[in-house]
Amino acid sequence: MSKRKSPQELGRYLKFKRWLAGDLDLLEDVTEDAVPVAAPEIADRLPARDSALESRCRASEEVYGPEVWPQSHAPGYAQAWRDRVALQKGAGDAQAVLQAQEKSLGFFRAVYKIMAVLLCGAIILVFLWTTAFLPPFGNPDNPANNEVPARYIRHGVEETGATNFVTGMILDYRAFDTFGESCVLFIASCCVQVLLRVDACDGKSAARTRIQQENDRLFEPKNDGILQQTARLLVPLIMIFGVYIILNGHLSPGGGFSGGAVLGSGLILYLNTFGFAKTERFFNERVYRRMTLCALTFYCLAKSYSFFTGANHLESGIPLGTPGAILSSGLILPLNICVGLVVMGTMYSFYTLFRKGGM
Amino acid sequence: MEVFELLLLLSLVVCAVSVAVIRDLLASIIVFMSYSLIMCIIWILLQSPDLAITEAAVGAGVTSVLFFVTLKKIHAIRKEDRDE
Amino acid sequence: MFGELNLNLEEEAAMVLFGIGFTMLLLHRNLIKKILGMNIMDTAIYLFLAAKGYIAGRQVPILTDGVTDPAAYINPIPSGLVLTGIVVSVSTTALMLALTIRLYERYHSLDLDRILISMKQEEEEQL
Amino acid sequence: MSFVQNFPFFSIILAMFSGIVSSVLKGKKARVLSICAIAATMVLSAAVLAYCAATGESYVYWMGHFPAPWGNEIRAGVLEGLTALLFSAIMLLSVIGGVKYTQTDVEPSKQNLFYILIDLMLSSLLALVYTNDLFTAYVFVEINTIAGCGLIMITQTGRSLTAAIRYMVMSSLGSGLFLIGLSLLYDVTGQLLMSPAQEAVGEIVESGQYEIPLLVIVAVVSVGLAIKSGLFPFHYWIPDTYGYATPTASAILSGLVSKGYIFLLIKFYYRVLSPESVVRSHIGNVLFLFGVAGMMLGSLRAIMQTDTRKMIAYSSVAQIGYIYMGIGLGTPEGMIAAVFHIFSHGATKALLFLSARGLYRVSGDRTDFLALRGSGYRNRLAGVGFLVGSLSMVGFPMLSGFISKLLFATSAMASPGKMLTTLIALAVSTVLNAVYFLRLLTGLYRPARSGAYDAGAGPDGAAGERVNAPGFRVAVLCLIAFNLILGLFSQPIVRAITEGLAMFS
Repeated sequence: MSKRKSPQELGRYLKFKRWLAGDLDLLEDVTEDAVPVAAPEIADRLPARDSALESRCRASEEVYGPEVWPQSHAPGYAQAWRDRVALQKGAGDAQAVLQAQEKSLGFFRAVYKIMAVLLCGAIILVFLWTTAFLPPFGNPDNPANNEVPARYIRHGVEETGATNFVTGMILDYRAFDTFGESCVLFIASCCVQVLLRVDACDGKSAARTRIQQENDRLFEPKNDGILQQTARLLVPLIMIFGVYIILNGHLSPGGGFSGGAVLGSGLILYLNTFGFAKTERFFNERVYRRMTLCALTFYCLAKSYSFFTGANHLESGIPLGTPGAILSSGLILPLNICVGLVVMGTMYSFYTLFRKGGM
Repeated sequence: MEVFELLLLLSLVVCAVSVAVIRDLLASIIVFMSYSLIMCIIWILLQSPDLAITEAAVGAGVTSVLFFVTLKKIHAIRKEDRDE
Repeated sequence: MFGELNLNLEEEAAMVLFGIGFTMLLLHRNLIKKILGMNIMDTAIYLFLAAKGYIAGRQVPILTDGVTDPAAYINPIPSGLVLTGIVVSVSTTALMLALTIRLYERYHSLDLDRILISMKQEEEEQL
Repeated sequence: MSFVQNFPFFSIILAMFSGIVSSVLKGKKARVLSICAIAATMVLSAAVLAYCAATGESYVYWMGHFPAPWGNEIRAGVLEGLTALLFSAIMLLSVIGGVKYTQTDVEPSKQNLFYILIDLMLSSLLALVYTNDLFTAYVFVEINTIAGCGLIMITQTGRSLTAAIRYMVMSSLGSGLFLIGLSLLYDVTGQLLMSPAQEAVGEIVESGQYEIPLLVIVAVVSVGLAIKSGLFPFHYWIPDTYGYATPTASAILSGLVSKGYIFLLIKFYYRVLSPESVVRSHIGNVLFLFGVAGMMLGSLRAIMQTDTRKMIAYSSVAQIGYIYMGIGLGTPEGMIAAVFHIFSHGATKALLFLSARGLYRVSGDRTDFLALRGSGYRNRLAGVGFLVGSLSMVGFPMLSGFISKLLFATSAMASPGKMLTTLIALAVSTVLNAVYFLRLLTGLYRPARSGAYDAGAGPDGAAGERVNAPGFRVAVLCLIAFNLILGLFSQPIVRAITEGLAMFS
């Protein structure tokens, strides 16, 4: 059961995986595999391999690109590495093997490239072919322009009170979808909390807390004057814009989701300029949790009431108001505010969880 | 107008292809941001301002911020490895 | 047969983008690129839907001057669907990015295959 | 309108609401709330089933003030009620049975998040079962996917994190295909609700106008949902995903989540297209082929494993293959067999995953066959549970697996073109199942070679019975009983499925 894979096997496995996923820059890995296989005596003459360092180098290569990696972090090791590759290339046996491997790799690469392009091309062709048979673009007689949108437009204002037909549709006619969508956001934020929230209640996570906080110093603002002045000017504007979008969701383009995202970005800007200490004075985890709970509970109860009355053919008794006024359209305005709060909190919590694993 | 639309759609495809082939992650995220903004303009041309506003706030704004913070986090982890 | 083909740029661009995004999500080995590919794929579908809702020469679906004639506005349904879809895709993106951070913390790589290989090695060392 | 008709809606909202409230509760309270909510859902679904069976017809329920083509709708009938009942029962038993393991596997401060995921998973499954609206189905498919991902990675080990990212990648591909299928369908029919869409599709088929788009839609939606449920060529994420999660999560993922997508696919075939047009599009033949291939290759891979977790997970691949084979037969009998197998496999897999974990516990948390040797004596209840589950998988008479194999065989008789293939596939796969399950079973009841493995036994040493928490005992016993009921009294259930499928169209 615990049979360890030999280097050769691992190499083959590696190559196969690469082939499956199609790596395009495998050269240095090939030489790495080739060392123990082809020229053990050469490998013996070199400094011991430092696998941890290698993995770090590889990691930086992924982030920064291949050119910078060794020189910047580990010049000595990089030199040794280069020597090893050079030595190996000098050795006759090793080179033959290397060439063979490169050749086979070249084959794999070509196969992969062809596969990717073929797949992409096949999908595109199939769908292009399909679109060619679809109803024409921009034609008012298409099947999609039937009695459904006609009613949304003709009776939308009197039935929902919203002058923005899209808002009226998603928050009244098809409100169940939208409720599901808020739940998608809620559950995604729960999953991100599972992954990234750091709770200092046992030893293992205490160590992670320390690491996270050290990391976070990199993000903390350095009291940048220009940034702070700009933010003083921009943050109120962004916030007011966000609130405007939410409150006018039933009258003009926008609504809870877009407004909430704008508010969330405003908060993120404030956080990045002035730091956690100031932000936590008015927005911390407790506020966030309560806000989300209240907003979602209200949403859930209000919509349940509306669904229940609708299905049992009862009057909902919620006044719709004058179309066009801010205080109109029944439940749509409060629901938009709820959604806006949830989205704002969720976006902000995503950001802080990503940054330091907690709010 | 037609030419403008054609240009926008072409740049959309160019952006998507370059997101796929650019090796530098930061650059590809920035290209993706511009992809979202072009998409916004197209949606305005298609008479859907609701979508444009949401895409500008969510797609080009929050999603990109999340990508950036992820990248920064990854750099931080890497730096820590180096210091140890 | 080809005479009645309907050629429209928006729809075709959407399909091309869908293909690119799908291939990136399936075959790119870098996790961040995969997630970008997923976003491209989703926006492509939304572009397709938005193009399907458009009707030539009509207005934004917001009541103007009290006109409630369906012939004055474009179809509001695709817009509503896309709004829902955008939120769904931002949630999925956040979740996948969080997973990426955790995987990078643990395996110091963004390459899914390298992650799988180092996971297997780690387990074999444990046994 | 009778009050009972509100129950499907109540059960969805109840599960969702308990998830929302759990976000501020501590782990223990969240668990109690979650168990109560699932139990309440079960009762409500039973009432719906009884109501529909009594009236003999299905009904639609407006989600709002507007009727069919304008507002959202859900729909309940005998099959929906039955599925909701069985799903919530299996979920309840898996949650109760895995309580102890959840406590050890999940970080203490994140227990409540686990139960939020369970609650929302339940609500999304119910919504998928009841929905009469395609776009609602898409939204809840996404909730299901994200909750599933959360359940996989809740243990936060390296293995589960990689499994989660692979699962997310494959699921996003599936969702993308499903969504583009919906968009195309909306474009050619102009409807999002299932009943008006069906009429529109009927007209289109008659006029023969959008033949090619319709074919692409059927293909794309089927492939999307097949990817998400892990049909054979797209199955590579399954073993890690199912094998390495906490037992409650494994049972739910393997028993219910993939079945939810299959149920949606069946609903799509019956409620949006008509079964005849599916047969005509030949997509059924493709599903049949892949189903048969999945049965064979899944079983073969399971034979090659030496790790119990992976073996059970690969056997899931094979069982999903059975279900798609039934769908692919393209006859009503095949569909009945497939639906019955959804239930039977859900119950059996939950039992297997739970009792397997009980066996690992007395074997020092090792999972390979060698370590499990003799563990049937060390933990008798888990041993019996595993025995019953394995025998049911193999198709031992009196157990649920036997009935589903019988149904598959009889339905094969009705479709002459595929009869031989189906029968041979069934026979070969039964033999293969027997090989790998019996190999493990004989190991379980063979004394361990030396005292080495006893030393690694659970905290109570060899005192097997005391190792099991009361919840675990109740759950395993109930699941065994459940298997026996499905096996012995299958007639009413098969009749209900037949009736329910008839109500679909």
